Amino acid sequence: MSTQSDTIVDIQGLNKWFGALHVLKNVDLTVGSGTRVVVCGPSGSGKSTLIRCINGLETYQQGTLRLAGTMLGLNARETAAARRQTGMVFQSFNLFPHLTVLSNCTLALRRVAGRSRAEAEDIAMAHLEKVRIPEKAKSYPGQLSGGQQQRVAIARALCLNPRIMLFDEPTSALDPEMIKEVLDVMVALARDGMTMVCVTHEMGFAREVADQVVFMDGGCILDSASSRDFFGSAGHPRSRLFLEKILKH
Amino acid sequence: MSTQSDTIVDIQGLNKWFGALHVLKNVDLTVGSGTRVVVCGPSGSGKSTLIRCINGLETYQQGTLRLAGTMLGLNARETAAARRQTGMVFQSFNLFPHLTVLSNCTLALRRVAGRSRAEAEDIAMAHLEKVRIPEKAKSYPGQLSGGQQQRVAIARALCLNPRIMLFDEPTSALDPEMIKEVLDVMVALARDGMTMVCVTHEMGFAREVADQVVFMDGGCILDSASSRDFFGSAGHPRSRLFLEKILKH
Amino acid sequence: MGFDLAFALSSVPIILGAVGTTLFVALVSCIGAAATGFLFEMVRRVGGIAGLTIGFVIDFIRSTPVLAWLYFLYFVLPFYGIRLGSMTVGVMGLSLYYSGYLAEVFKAGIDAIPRGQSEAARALSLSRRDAVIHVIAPQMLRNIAAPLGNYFVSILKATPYLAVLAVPEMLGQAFDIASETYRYTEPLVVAGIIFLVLALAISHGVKRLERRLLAVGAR
Amino acid sequence: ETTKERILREGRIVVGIHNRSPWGFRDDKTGEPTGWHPDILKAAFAELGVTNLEFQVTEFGALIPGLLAGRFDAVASGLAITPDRCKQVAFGAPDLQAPDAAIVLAGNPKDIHGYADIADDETIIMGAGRGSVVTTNAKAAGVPETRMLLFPDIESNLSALRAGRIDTALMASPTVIGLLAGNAHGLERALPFDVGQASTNFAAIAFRKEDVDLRALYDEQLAKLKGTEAFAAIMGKYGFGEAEAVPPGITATDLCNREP
Amino acid sequence: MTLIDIWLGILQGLGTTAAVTAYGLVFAIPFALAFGVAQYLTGGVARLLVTGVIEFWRSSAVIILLFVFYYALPVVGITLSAMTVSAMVLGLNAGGYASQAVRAGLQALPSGQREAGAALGLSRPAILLLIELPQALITMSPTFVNTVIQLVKATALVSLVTLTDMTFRAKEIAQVEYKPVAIYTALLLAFFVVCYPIALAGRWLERRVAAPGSRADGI
Ligand SMILES: Nc1ncnc2c1ncn2[C@@H]1O[C@H](COP(=O)(O)OP(=O)(O)OP(=O)(O)O)[C@@H](O)[C@H]1O
Ligand SMILES: Nc1ncnc2c1ncn2[C@@H]1O[C@H](COP(=O)(O)OP(=O)(O)OP(=O)(O)O)[C@@H](O)[C@H]1O
Ligand SMILES: [Mg+2]
Ligand SMILES: [Mg+2]
Repeated sequence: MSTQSDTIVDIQGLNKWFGALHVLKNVDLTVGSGTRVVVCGPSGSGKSTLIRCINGLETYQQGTLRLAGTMLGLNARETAAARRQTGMVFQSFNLFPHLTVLSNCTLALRRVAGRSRAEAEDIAMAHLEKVRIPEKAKSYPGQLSGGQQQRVAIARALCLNPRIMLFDEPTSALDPEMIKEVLDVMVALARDGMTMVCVTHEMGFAREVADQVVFMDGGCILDSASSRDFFGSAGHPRSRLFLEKILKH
Repeated sequence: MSTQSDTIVDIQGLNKWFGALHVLKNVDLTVGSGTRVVVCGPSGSGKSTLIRCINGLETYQQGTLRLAGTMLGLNARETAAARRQTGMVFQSFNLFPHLTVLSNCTLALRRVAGRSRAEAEDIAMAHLEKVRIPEKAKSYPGQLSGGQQQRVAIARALCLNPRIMLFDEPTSALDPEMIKEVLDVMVALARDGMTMVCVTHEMGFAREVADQVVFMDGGCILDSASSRDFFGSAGHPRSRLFLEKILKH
Repeated sequence: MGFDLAFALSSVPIILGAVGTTLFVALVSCIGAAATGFLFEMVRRVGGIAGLTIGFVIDFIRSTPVLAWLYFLYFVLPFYGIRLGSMTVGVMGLSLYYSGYLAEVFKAGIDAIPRGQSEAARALSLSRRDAVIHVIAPQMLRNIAAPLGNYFVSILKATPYLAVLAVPEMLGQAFDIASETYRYTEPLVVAGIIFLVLALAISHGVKRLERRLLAVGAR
Repeated sequence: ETTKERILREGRIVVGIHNRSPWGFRDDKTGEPTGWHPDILKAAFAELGVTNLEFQVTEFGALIPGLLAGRFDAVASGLAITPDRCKQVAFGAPDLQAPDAAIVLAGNPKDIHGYADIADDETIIMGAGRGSVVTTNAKAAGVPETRMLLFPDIESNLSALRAGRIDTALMASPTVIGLLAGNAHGLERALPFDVGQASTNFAAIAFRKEDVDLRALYDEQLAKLKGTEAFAAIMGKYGFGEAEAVPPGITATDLCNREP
Repeated sequence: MTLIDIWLGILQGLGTTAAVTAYGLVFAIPFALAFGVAQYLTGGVARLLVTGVIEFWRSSAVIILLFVFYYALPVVGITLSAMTVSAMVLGLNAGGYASQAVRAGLQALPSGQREAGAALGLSRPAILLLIELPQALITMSPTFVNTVIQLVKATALVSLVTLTDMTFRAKEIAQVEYKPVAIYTALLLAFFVVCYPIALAGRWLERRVAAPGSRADGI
């Protein structure tokens, strides 16, 4: 849909340890503007760690990680500025339970982007409409279903107008019926040309929107292929086995 | 596989309220010995409540519920005796974190069935082997993966030699790769002729082993059909819509 | 020495006269202890030398009795040229002493907040200060309303210790009446009942507050 | 069996003290309770075979309640005889005269020589024991309450004096003598000290009101003891002299009926 | 006397402090368990009664209870030894606090634990004893340790009822040896050496309790 004109994420030889545990091993990954990347792999393979490195929630020990041209981790102020280019959506939504849906969305706009209350609310409402939930603006997260909460989380992340959206298993804490409503919103985002890195095991979604599928195991990227190649017969035997298991049942 | 010779669960006109909330409405359900019933439906439809009534974890206000011939809820001692005929597996495993895997399994054998320690351990080990996890007998639940924990929970329920196994979304808290290892154990149980009532949205599993599929919404059973009919084109429009949503993505 | 009800009643107004001092000291100490405790906890969370030092200070405070602190602040500091009024020392002593405990309460309250909350705040690029004010503190407050209330009651019950600093608080008044008349039981029972009523009132207020805090956005 | 009979039978009496030198305290070297009143009591009862004095050490405020509750048979800890106290307990014959006295920092920097000096100088803060007789006397002499700090015990008074929180601590003269005999370096008694209109206090051992016989026995023994070598020796041991001796003719009954 | 001498002198009161603490625990632990469990299990009027008893011990001022139990009760014919009164009043006060920890610990367990026990056919007492209490006690153990520290420090009050504890020793020494700086510093240190190891043990337990697999993360 959009061209891969410029690179938003550029990871080279990334290595990360938790104490003695080597969780990311020589990871290379580039994400161009407008690209959709799906990351999958067994539990504990380092998917979350990778995506959290991209927006600076985790530090790393070796390699380089450039976000929109800025090296992350060198300078606290630059890292913070670069992080504002990203929007993150977590598995467990992580909405602020003591704030209304609207306040969840306006908090960063007012505190970080320095918008006035009225401006912030206008922007937030626009995004809540985009995720089709404007009528819940005055509700608290606890009063929403899981699917609704996750859509609010997406709206909240969109408010700061990020250049790239990061999703960490956004549907895996949801009831089966609600998964679809969240995936629909994500598909719509992808169609609008949003750059995305998404950890998910929803292979239907991956097949539909992913430009590139990355398979991780034991901290390594074992496979990195176009969606067509990945779901075709090519690739690493470990990723074939994994695909079989999760597609079979 | 086995004949529906005698009835294990017999529910007639069951009604249940939580305060003002009417959560089960005129529910009728019979489960014959050796039958596998899968219950599905949207969140909040009353699936868990129904299955919890069957083993007496919840009381009800109207109707009759017979378990292996005993009316539940009339008499505390009879209810307790009838409940021993059931084995329950929860979504969140609910293993006892302060006990080893083996002690989790032997606890009820020793306290309820009055077995000696040696006897209880023999029985427990046999069932741990059945779920292919005997080597973890001395581990604590916190040291196991989710799939392993759920298999232990199944072994624990099997130890008391129940006539019917009740499953409440046994795989929905699991990582995608682990779902298969638990479903495999459940399929094996079904093949052995165990009577089962299983709340799940794993439609592949339902198609493979269910004799009967029950669809609930808003506290009512809307559809109750053989697996073939349910996945065919027949049935209630609401259950068609539901199936579409959860099969689509 | 039976219980003389008429005498007990006659002592009520005098003892109630000191209720203002007691409540004032308790209130200011609660605020002081909460503020200091929160600061301590924040420094401890940052870690490093400052964090370790404050961690030790918290444990030191928790390992010593409040009375010893009051003696120390009141009678020892002047030798180093720091002479504070008895009310000031009293409030300072109680604040400092209970700040050690409240730091622990705040710690538990913050630890109980799912980690995702602070990560979400970081992911939204909120500064540490904004995250603490707008995300962490409000949720911490919901977690700790009950233990916080317990410590407020404790602070109230600790005000009698200030008698050693010549602060005219309630129990001191009761002892004054007692030593003037040599009837101890009545004034002490009266003071005891007033303390109990105040303590229960605080507990009740905290329970209501807790319910209101929890009601916000409850499922 | 009355308390007196029990004491004579067992040869044992339980005595309450509040750990105050020189009145009744534990000697830190021997660990044994000692002091003016315990010594008097010991001497008075010794020839009756009551040699076992069992001491209970408590706070000053708990002395009378403890006596009334039957926790002790007698309080031998420097109680002064006052009409109010007489309503609660029965005092034995007075054994020591205790005029108000003042302790000041060495050199008496504020030049304090009487209640009038304290009342007149706005800058002087006075310390005293909570509920002690000196506070009443000071108030009567015109010292405003705003310039009085009341502490629960003597240590606090001395600590406050040392710490400069008060300029003088007022207490009974035997207490002052006892304190200065110890290690109270840097402090001295303000001499002379004019108490003005204030009447002198007299200390005595207290009993329960119902133990009339016990008190009578004690009075009898004390009368015999007074004037003996032994009595003089005890006086000398604590540094008391003529100023502290009780003039003849003063009785507990008189003191109890004195106008407050 | 040097600081060390004073300090050793104060430590002579350690025996009493230790005895009151140990004997106090004999009251505190059963009370905390029995009443914490009772408050968890009961409802309605019974729960009000249980709560009333807990609140009485928890919310009353300890110093007043000590006084009343030691000096007022003998008047109505109940004479308890000083040690018993101290242990009972301080113990039940601490027990009142700890009972809240027990109740909170039980309530905090996921209801799935109780249900899993019921589904296995275990009786209610068996579930309580074999499943709920062991887990609650593990999570609550740091709180219990803190209660012990509080008990140690509360012994500073028992001189009111004729016992010679560390604080009283400090005052005794203060009359022979006039050195406030040394004495109050030594008093702080004396409590510190007794309580700090307990506090460290508590921290260690806290880390253990929060150890493998038991930490809930995220939702
Ligand atoms: N904060 C941490 N401290 C120590 N080890 C950690 C930490 N976070 C993650 N790990 C470990 O790092 C490894 C990778 O974790 P990560 O969360 O990235 O895996 P994942 O692929 O996201 O798995 P999942 O599918 O279960 O979410 C795991 O072995 C995990 O236990
Ligand atoms: N203990 C309870 N008290 C009050 N309401 C309850 C209670 N348990 C369940 N409910 C309500 O009863 C209804 C049915 O709940 P139930 O748990 O049976 O649904 P379910 O079909 O199992 O849903 P899910 O797929 O989310 O598990 C829901 O509206 C729920 O909120
Ligand atoms: Mg992950
Ligand atoms: Mg359910």
